[in-house]
Amino acid sequence: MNWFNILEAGVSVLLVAVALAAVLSKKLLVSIIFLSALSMMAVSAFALLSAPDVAVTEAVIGSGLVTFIFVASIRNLGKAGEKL
Amino acid sequence: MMFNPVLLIAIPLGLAFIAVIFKKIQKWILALGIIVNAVLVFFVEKGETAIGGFKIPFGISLVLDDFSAAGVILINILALAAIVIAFKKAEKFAPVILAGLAGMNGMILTGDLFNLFVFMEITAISAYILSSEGRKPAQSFNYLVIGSVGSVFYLLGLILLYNQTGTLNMVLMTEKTGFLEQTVLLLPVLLIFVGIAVEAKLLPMAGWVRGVLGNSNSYTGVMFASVYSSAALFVFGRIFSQVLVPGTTVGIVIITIALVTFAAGQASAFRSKSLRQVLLYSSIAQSGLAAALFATGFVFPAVLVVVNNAIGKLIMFSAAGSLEEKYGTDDYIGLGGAFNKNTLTGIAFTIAALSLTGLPLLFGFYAKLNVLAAYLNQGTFFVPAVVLLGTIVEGAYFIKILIKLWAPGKEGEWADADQSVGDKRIFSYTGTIAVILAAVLVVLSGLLPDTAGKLIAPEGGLLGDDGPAISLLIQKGGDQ
Amino acid sequence: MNLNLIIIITTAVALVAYLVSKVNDKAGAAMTVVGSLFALIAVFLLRDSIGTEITLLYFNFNLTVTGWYFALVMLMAYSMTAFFNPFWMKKLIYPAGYNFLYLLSMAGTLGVFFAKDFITLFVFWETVVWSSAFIIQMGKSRQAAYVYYVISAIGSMATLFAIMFAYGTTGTFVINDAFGGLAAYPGRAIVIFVTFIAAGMAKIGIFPFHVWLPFAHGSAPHTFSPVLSGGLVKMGAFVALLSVTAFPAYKIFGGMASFRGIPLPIYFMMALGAISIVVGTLMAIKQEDAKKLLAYSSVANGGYILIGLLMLDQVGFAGGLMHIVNHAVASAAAFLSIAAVAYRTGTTKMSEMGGMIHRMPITYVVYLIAIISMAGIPPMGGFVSKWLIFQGLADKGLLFIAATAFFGSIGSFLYVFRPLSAVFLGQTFTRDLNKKEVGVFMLFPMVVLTLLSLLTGIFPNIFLRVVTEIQTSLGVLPVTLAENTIVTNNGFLDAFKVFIVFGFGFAIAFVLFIARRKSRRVELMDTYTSAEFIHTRELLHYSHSFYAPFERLYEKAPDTMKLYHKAAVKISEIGNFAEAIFFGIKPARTVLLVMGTVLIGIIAGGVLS
Amino acid sequence: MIKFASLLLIVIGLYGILSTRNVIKILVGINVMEIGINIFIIAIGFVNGGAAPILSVDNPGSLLKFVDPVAQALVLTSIVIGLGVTALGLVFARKIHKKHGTYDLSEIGGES
Repeated sequence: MNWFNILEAGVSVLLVAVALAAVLSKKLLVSIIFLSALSMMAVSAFALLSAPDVAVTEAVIGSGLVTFIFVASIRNLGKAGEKL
Repeated sequence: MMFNPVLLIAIPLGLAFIAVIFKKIQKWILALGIIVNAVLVFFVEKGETAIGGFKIPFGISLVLDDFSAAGVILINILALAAIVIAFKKAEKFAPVILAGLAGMNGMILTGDLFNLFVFMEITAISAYILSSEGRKPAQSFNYLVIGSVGSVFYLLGLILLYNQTGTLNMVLMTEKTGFLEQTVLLLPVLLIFVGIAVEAKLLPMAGWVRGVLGNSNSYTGVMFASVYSSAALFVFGRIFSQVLVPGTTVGIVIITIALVTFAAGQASAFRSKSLRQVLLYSSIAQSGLAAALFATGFVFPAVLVVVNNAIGKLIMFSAAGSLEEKYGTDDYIGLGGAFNKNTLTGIAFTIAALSLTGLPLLFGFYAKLNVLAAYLNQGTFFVPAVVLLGTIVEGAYFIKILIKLWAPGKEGEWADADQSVGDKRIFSYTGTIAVILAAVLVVLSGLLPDTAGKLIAPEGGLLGDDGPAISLLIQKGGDQ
Repeated sequence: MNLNLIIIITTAVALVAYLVSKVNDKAGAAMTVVGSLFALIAVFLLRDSIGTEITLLYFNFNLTVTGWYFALVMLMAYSMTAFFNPFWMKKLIYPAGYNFLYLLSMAGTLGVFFAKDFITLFVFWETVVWSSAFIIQMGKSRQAAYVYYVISAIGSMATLFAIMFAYGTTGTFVINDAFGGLAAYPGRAIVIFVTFIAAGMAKIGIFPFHVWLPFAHGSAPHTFSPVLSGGLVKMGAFVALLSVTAFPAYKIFGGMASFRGIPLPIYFMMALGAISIVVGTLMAIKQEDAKKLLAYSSVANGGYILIGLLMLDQVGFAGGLMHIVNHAVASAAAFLSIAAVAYRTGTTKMSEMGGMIHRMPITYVVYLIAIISMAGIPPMGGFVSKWLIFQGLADKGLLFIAATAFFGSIGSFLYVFRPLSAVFLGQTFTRDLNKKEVGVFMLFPMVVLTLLSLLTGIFPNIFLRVVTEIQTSLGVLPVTLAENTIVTNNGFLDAFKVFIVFGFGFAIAFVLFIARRKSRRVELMDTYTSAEFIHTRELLHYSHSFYAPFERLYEKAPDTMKLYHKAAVKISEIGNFAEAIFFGIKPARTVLLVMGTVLIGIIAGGVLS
Repeated sequence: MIKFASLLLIVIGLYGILSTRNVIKILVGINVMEIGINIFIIAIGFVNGGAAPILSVDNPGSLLKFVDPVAQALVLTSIVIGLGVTALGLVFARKIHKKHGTYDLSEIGGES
């Protein structure tokens, strides 16, 4: 049991937890925020697995751009769009 | 003078970007790109071409052998024909179409499994965008979801294989998977199968077809039914007859799925009342047949089936889409006598339908004969029986449509031209000419199967093993 | 002139006829006459080159005497019917297409009869099937063309399977070699025999494939029904012939269980032929439409032909071959005469006509002689061939089949005379009083066919000599012919003497008829109805439901058509199921399917390995 | 460990697609799947104790243990493609909303 394993276990648990939250949450916006969080967890997973360039890309595209377009597309929908 | 096959991908891709910038002249760029590609495809150099300065197998390579040559020629010519038939419908999608063409050429030519994934995604995205022309966004969305799931599955299968073999190059993959056990191969092969099945319209992934092709117009229908699906089937053939040759276990699973696709498609087409729906289910059935052939290793018959289906569906889908535009319905019962004033188009449509059914004197018969001969020579009786039963059903629904479209009139009275739905022209003159040319091609290749067979599979080529043998046999009346 | 040229020229004439018809449809129809007569004469002249082989594109032809015989019968039906074509152009939706397909299908039949290999046979066969399907749809029923095509397709696909199976077994497409080599595989041979003969059975209209005949013959354009019944049906007979000769059925099945010397597979087919005789006869009795009635009689006669051919012996086989000519001539003549009547009256329903003998006497005689031949009454040809078939059956002691054949003969008396009495005899409808006999151009083929009918009856040996040649070429003991006499084990037949006797009888009857011509004339529908007012006018026609008491005996009999209906419904149900399960338009469905497929695939893979 | 977590992510994504009729949430499910497969690819290519496959002053030669560079190249491409598909999916979602006034596929009914 070294630091790597502990980190790995932690990241894994978080990944699954955040993904479940993203999929199960009732509100669209919450779901998207959890997706963004999942993306951040993926960034840390990539960093952990010695893939710094992938991590950077994922940070920019995954948690940045994807979240942005998601939010942008539901932004002007008001309450109607927020129900499941 | 021979050109580098990279041009087949680079030219349309480059023109696609230019078309995005110069929106005003995009239709001319589209025409230029498609025509240049259709000409260029006959002058590309055979063999393996490395891209980006890496040595094969470390870099990405393009492989232009007989198989992929047949594929790119078919795809580019079909793309040209589709544009000629319905240029008005196509011009606003210029960048999308060009990118899609680049993607399809890449799919067929590439020698690398991951590269294949990239090209497949480019093609798929262009297909998603084209499908939005049907004005049924929910169906396009459905298509996109299925495609995305498929691509994730493909990637998963790919990476599992990579983990086992350490390579993504097709040739090396073939060598290395030869040492693997069938049970190990089963999961990745199934996953890859599912991934390719989306565009190839094979069963677990054929859910999008009804929504998208059922709402296609005279251009998109042709693109989905004959261009995209032929490209996907060629990829299917490349992978399942050369790269991941399925052994007994994997083979039985895949062939069963393909045959279920065939049967389900034919039965569904039989019950459909809408012209485009009949055609789309028939396309699914034909894809199933081609896939079964590829997975068994009968490459040449499978290519014949693909080509036959592509040309037939080119004519039929463009006519069906156009009929829907002109008459506002594609319920064939409501289109009685539509060919009455469109005799030439009607003849082309009839030839296409008869060829798909495999009637003699047409190319489809030659295809059907090769299919049956391949299986019966191998000693398999079950599959030919299924194919022939399917053919009866296929003939039944096609003849029903043909009769309806040709001969209006109440039951019990003589067929009467006055009872037809009207005399709107289905195609413009160029469209009619294109369709007639395609039909003439079907007839000519049916009369001279030997020549047609050699065009598709030059002797001594990749397909040579079970290739032109049967056409030569026909020639000699079976004297060996 | 060789066969290639004949086929190429007729096809070319077909194309020219298409183009000419676009300008003037009557001229185009005249080209069908020219084209078919040319083919008839040219094929007749091929007699000298029998035994030669010739190749066209990838088709290989072998000129056999059998093929020559069949081709002449076929071309006779085509060329005689062609004389009617110009008069029907107005009624056709696609006159040009009709003329083209008429000649194309004719060229196709030539290829079938002279095929040396299976590919040639099948290609031409299917060409005939689809080109005639497109002609039939121009007639009174779209459903007819559909049923015709589907039933034909069932037969054709079965035959294709047999062809490819034989190819897979023996490695050749040449008919004689491919079938000849099957002796070593008796198991496969049964499958091949049964599937190969299917196309022939479907075409002749043998039970359970007979459903298309009443539809197609009854509803096709009046100018195509004679070809269908007189000609195209005989293509099926040709395939049946191949399945006992080229496919040496008796040799291959020789060691198997047999019934009175007939191997069971062959006996089974003969039994189907017997059933067709019964079904055809019973159904013909029921019909109210003259063309449908004749169509069912074709079913029954197809049964005779099949039984005769399958016997492959000295007498019965000769009878089968002879019956091909007789039935072709007679049914073509009968259909043509009905067409002539329909040309004048515009209907083929028996209850809408009457007394046409006064208006169209020659047509009446044509029909009379045709049905006498069809019913197998001396002195016409039909009697000779049926007599031969009976002799063959009696020789072998095939009592059940002989009984049905006998039943068919009696039954045919019942039905063939109904159109005669309903259409031609009785009083003329006022509506039809101004109708005239059809023109010379239409009378010519009818008279020629009638004379042929007489010729086959009075001098059958002219035709039987060719039959003996066929028998010799197939290695069968030929039927014994003396000077104008046919000799069999059980007796002999001098057709000319029979003709003299019957002719004498006819003459006496005619004299009596002339002498006592004193019947009271009333209007046709002036029928005694017990003071009951009948609203439906056609019920007053005396020939309506003529055999109602007899029909009641079998009105509950199952309808074969329902079987096909059920099959179609089943396929539709499977289609509905597939659409609901596999082709749903919601993404979740597909995702579930994918997961299911992968899961099942893996489980199946685990089980298999 | 992280391999299994990433495979679990794919399953969660599939569940997400199956459990909802809302188009946006279906897209979220697809994104979860894609993240899962990306991590899985990297995890497959990972060599314990390996360095990032980048040549620099610190790791000058091939003597060092690298993690698989091919896998990382794949993931880079895959991320970009995923973005494109998501964007297109959102466009379709907007079109659905515009046409039917809802994101809920079950409310749209049988549009075929």
